[in-house]
Amino acid sequence: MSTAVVHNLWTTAADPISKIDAPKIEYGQLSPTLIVVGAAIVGVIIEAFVPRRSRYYAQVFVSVVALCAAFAAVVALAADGYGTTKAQIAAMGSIAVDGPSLFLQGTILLAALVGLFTFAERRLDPAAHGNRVDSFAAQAASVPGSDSEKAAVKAGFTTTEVFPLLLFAVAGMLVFPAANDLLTLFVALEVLSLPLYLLCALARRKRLMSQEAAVKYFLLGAFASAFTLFGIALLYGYAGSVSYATIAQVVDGNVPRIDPVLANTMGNDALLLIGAAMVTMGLLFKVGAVPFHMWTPDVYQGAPTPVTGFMAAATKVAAFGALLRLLYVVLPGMRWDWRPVMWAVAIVTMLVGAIVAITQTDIKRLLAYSSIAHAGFILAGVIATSRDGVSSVLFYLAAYSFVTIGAFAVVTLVRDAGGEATHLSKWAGLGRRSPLVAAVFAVFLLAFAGIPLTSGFAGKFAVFKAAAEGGAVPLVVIGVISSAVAAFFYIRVIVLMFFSEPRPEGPTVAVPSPLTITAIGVGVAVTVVLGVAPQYFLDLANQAGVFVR
Amino acid sequence: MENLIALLIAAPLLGAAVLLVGGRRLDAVGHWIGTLLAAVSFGIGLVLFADLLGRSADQRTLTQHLFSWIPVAGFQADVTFRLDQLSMTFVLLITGVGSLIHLYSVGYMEHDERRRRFFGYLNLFLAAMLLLVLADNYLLLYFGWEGVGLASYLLIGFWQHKPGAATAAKKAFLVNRVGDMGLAIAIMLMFATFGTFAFGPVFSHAGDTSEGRLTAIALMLLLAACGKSAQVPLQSWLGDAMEGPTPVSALIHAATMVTAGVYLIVRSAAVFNGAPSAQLVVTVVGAVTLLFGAIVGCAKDDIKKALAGSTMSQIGYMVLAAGLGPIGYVFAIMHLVTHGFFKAGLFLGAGSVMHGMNDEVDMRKYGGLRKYMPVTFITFGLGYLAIIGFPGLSGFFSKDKIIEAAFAKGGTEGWILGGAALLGAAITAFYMTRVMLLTFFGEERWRNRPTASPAEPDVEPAAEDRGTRAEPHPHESPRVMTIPMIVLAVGSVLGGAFFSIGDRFLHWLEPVTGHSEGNSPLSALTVTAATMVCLAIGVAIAWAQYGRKPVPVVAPRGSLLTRAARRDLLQDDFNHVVLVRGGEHLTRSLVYLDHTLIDGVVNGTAASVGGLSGRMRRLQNGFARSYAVSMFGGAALLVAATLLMRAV
Amino acid sequence: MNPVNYLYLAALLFTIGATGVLIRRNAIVIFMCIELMLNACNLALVAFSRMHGNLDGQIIAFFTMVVAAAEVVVGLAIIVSLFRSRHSASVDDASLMKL
Amino acid sequence: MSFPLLTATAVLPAVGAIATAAVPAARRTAAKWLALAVSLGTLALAVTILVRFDPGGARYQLTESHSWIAAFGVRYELGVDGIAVALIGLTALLVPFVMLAGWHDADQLETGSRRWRPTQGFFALILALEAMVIISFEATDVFLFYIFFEAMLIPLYFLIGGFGDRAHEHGEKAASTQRSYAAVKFLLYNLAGGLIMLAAVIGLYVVAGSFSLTEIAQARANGSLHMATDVERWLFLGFFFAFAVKAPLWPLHTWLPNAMQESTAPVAVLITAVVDKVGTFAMLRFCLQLFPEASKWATPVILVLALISIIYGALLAVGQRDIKRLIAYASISHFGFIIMGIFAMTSQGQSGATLYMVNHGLSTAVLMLIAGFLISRRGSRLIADYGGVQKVAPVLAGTFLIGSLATLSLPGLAPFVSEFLVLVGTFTRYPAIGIAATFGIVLAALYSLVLYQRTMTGPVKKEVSAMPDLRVRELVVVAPLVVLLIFLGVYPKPVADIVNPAVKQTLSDVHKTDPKPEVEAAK
Repeated sequence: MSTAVVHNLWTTAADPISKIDAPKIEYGQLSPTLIVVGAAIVGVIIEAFVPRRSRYYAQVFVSVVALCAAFAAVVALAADGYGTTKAQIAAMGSIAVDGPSLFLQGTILLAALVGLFTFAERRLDPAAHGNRVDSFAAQAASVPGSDSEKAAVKAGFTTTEVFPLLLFAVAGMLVFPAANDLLTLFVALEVLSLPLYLLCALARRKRLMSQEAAVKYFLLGAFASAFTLFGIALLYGYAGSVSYATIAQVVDGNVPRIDPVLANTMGNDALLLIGAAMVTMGLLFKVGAVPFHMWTPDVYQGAPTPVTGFMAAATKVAAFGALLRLLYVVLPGMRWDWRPVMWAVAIVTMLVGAIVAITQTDIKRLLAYSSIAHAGFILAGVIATSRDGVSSVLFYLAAYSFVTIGAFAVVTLVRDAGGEATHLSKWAGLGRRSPLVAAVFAVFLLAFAGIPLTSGFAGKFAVFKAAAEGGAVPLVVIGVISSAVAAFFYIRVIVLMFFSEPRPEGPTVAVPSPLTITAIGVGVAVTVVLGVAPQYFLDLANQAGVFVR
Repeated sequence: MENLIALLIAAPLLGAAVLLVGGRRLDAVGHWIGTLLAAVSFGIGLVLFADLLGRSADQRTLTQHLFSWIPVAGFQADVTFRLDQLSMTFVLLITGVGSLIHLYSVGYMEHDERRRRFFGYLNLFLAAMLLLVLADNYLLLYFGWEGVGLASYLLIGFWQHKPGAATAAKKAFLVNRVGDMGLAIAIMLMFATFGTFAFGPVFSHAGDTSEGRLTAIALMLLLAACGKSAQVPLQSWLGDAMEGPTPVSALIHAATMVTAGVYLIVRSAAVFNGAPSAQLVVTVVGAVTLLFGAIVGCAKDDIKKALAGSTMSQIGYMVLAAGLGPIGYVFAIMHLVTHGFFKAGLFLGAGSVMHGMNDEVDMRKYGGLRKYMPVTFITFGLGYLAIIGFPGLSGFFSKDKIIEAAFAKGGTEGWILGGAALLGAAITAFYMTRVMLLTFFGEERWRNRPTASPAEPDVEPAAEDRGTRAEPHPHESPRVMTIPMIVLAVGSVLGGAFFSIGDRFLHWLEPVTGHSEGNSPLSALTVTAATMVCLAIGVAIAWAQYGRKPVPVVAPRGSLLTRAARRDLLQDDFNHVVLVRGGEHLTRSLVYLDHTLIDGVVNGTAASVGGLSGRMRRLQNGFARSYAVSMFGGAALLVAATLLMRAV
Repeated sequence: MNPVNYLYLAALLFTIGATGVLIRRNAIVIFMCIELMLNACNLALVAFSRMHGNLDGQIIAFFTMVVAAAEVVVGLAIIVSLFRSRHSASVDDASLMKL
Repeated sequence: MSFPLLTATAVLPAVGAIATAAVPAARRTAAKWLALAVSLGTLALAVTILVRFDPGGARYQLTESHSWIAAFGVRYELGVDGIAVALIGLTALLVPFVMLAGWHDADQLETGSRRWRPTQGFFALILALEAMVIISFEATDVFLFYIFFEAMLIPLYFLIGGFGDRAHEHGEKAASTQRSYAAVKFLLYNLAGGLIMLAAVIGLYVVAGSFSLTEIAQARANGSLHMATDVERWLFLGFFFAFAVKAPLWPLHTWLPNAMQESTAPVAVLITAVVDKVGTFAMLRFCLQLFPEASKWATPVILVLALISIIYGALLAVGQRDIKRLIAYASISHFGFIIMGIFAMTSQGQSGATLYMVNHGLSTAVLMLIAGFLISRRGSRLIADYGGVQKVAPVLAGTFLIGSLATLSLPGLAPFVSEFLVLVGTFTRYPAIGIAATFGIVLAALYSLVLYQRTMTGPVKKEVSAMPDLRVRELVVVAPLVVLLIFLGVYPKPVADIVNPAVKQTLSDVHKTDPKPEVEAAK
């Protein structure tokens, strides 16, 4: 080829221009994210400069303040009408500030706050050498069982880096459902994933399992995000843009001016379909839908329980938010293509999650599978492709996340010599030894099972109703059947706790600090309130049920 | 005057309530309370009777409405009583005989610590029986019907510590339930047909419906009658019912309750008249039963069982008569009343004998008792003459009329039925003579015999009697027991004549049941003569067999028929094998099925889901790379599916 | 040259990377395969960017590199710590949790 | 806005439950008395409802209606018709007796620990159950009903699984495992039924756009709401399945024997006498009113199933060796009668069925509670372990006999009235089935009397020779029920008058009229 052509190759794009106009950023509308990110950076600085003994307090303080402030900002925005009337696209079209994103951001922030409390809990483990310790490794770098580790423990080190990590993850999660172009989506995905990979590796007890969980999560996560990225590339190739709005237009086929290249790529559906499928796959991986679920049990089991709780709750919320936006904003034009596929995924997810859970013997794995089943239920709502569908999913996510955190918080309380006693056999007769804890856990289990008067039932009813109205009656029937199956193993745990004789060498129930108590209390409160009087929150979700284009 | 009717029932009901709820503090006087209230009821009955007599024949139906029992749209069951000649007859019989037997029981049950309860049950029975005969609609009748069933259940099983008694009681109730089922279905049919089951409308509309319907109703009523009156095929319970105290056998299983079936048929005359084929069935049942009972009666060595057989047979006569329609209704009731007298008398006599013989029931261990218990001997003897129909005594009149009526049916049926009735008369004469001879004549077979007594364990818990079982000291029963026997004896002697002279009874009852003279091929005289001949033959054979030659204490093996008859003509064995055993097998296999099949299906599904879970669980093998494989495959599937969707 | 060829190449690289992830045991190698997949994506992006004549794709490519770098930081940290405690970088050895 | 009587009747026991649960461990006797007082208060309120209810008046009375979950179109709508009033009365009446009967049932579980308070739990759970049952009788909003229909499983589940008979033939370990098996079986059966119903409930909403029973029934009546035939049938099946599990109808019955066998007598009474009635009640109120056509379509099959239940249950009762199992199968037979009466679609049948619900509640209560007293004395549930009790404990035996006689529905005792009405009502429309069902009364006599004979009569067994007769507390429990049995057997008019209008309404909903008597029809 001629030099001119070569020259063109890298100059065409850049015509000479006189001045660069700065991008217009609506800082106010992005404030929640910005606050959290800022706080995270502050946290890093604290790690660098604040003396070790006071880091913990500083970090907890900063994180709490940041999360509360961010939540306040979300509320302010919502109150200001950004959720409904003034919903718009900010930051040069890369962030959508609308009902769903605000609702989900609020949920994520609250979940993160509650999760943070469990992170900060220091009463459960016996004090090592007079130092209160939390459930994270004294020094992640030191080899398990090595002298350095012992030294670290003796010195009373604690990994206070978890707090900034948490905040970074939260920042990613805040952006994820709000992302309005594929690039932001991808970046947000990585920003929320990478800190989680690390957090998984930081357990104080059972470190080998923890590290294994981290590796699995990391490798599979990276693998998935590679797929996502390739999908993004293909979508970009198809539409010539990464902005949701543009892609949607191209998909619908109503583009203002069509240049020949675009016309060419537009003609090529394979790009669109494969690309959409791959991006969706990346999101399905995050929500833990079958067949991309296999990381879930292992990671849930291996990760430090507070992290598991936080991850199970917040990640699902963020990921479903992103999924909703992708399907409702970008791909509504091709829903006849993706709905059947999603049907299949939802059905398989519900059934596999429910059935495999029956034979689990570890409480954390059990909850992992239950979370898979729930992902299936939520997908049923996603498929509805109606405003009700959106709002039902939003409500379900809110209800589910608090139950989850609460449940895992309870798991952290039941301990024996080796740390948390997660094997089910050890839970036998817990109801006799400490009725209150058992009762609370029973409440959570009943909520998972979707028994009326718990938030679980309201949510399940909402999504099934939406699905049925969307014409997915068979889906509802299968959902009902699988929840009958699922009910079995929740009940099994209750039987174990209340009706079987306690073991003499059974676990003890640690007396937690107000932090965990708050976490659990919030969980119970939300479960009951959303179960008995869900009206207000349903309205909220309903108002928030509209995406901005 | 009508308002007195309720009191008839109220009195004994009150007694039952007081005695059963009252508790031990009434033990001392309980029996007198019971007797008194029975007598009160009888008194009221007499008053009402006098009142009825005072009215003209068509004014003799009194009704009393108490309250609405079951009010549901279209279904009106009221508690209304109807007192007419028919029910009046029964009222007098029930309360009269009832009072006497109450009195008798005072003596008979003297040593029983639960005597108060016994009288409570007796009063309960009286109340229920009166309700039965006074009810103005079939549902209320059903109430009384099951009520007497309950009373008989309680009284048969009164000595509950005897397993035999408890079983017999249960058997009686169950067999009766089968009959009750018939009554229930009959009532349903009536409701579906007439929209009501009150006597008045049903009888008046009986003509409006098809004969088929009437036949169905009639047959169902017959089924009920068979159950209550121990007619073939539902007769099996009566023999076992003799486990109960003898007064019970006298009152319930001879005089009153067992005749309720006859009452039902006669009461439902309007229905039966409209269903000739059903009537034929009734007559057949009656004829068969009267022979069946008689044959069984011949073979039994247990005095009460022998009498039970005879009861069966006598009721057979009544049913036969009732089946004949207007020709026979009156005589059925007449025989019912006379039978009430003499059979009750006979049972009381038997009770008195047992009382004197330490409750020995085997007649082969009696003999020559006439000089030890003269009163019993005479009253029993009179009853005996009455039942075999000795000229002049009550049985003579009533039974003779029935035989005449049977012939009067006319045609071959007439001959067959009449023949059966005659044959029955002969057999009756035989087995009653046998009873008489074995008990009161011949050598005293109860002397110096070994202790081993095949009889039931003693009925009275008083243990000291048992010791002296070896050598009984026959003695006359106390006054309180003999008086009722005497009264009943008088009744059985004079009753028939009193009723028949100038057809008193006929005119009394006719307005209710209606009556028609059949056209008998034989003159009344011929029939009577024939009856006398049969009677003589029966007595003669019996005398030849038991009067002249000594009777072995241990029963000889006997002919095939005898052995069959001893076992109720194998009818019980049939029940046992077919119903009891079969039922047991059925239920056992059902229990098994319920567990394996129905439960199994459910548990099976659960298990299979569990198995599936276990297998799917193994896919989670812990290797990151296999997870990646599933992801990769999943992604491939996703892409393929999406493309496919667009393709199709 | 037809720009589609670049896409074929990208797809090829992506597949190679994916296959590597599936068949190799060593965590580091798996990780490198993932990097390869990311770069395949970059290639595709740049190619498309050129086709459409706008810079978005190329910008994303830069972002991808940064993200990849970040992943390397995190990933290596985790893998190394695993290696130190197990003295093996084989992902198949790390299978405490299963079923 | 008048005083919300219906709400109060449900809320009082609910609050009482919380209060009882809150009583400190040391004061467990106080907890018992508190619970008893609350249940009596509830009874008083129920009586008030009975008084305020006007049989001739509007269909649903004392109605309350508040917005609840607008997003689901769910309203908090209460209202009672005659049927509901009768059943609320039954529930409120039985609970105090049940409590008295189970006065000491939880004591054995006391470990003396400060946190573990089984007694408080036992009584609180009973009250909670009562609250939920009552509100499900009152609800005229399908969703509201569904919620409590499901929720009542939870307290009952803990009652079954947590509190068992003091003694067991295979020892305590086996007992606890069998108990939890029974509890889980109970819960899964009913949960499965409930979830199927959930699908139907959602479907109903999609079709009708409302959960209000009155609205939907009205819309169906005036034709403004049309349901496609197959849709209606599917929805009907969804509802009916749940109710048939609860009722229970053959072949969905197998949970009942286990549940009743393993739970203590009072709880067993709550199961059959109260909770299962919700199932039959719901058939009458929801299946027939919401899906009249489908109900008629399904009638033949349901009648046959009911017939099977009657005969099958009775036969299995005969074959049982365990007193409580026997009573359980007897109940299955009786529920067959109830369901048959409901679907015979005649006024006799349905009035009979409703009366049957009440009467069966009373008779089972008597029989089961006395059986419980018996079992607690001897420490065995096996019939074979008893004999001659009548001799040592005449009062116990006498009342037990009355209970048995009620079970075989002897005239003069309440169940007879209802059973005969059901039979007649069925016979007038389906003669064959009516006749076949009458065999049930023979079998009933068989199992009742066999039970009585084997346990109470015959020679006195050594183990029972020292058995005490009914104590005062127990007499206080049994006597009133027995009196009520007799009274309602002789004079059922009061209940019948309350029930009849409601039945008339229901029949008009399904457009059915009683068949004319043959004589009139001929004219």
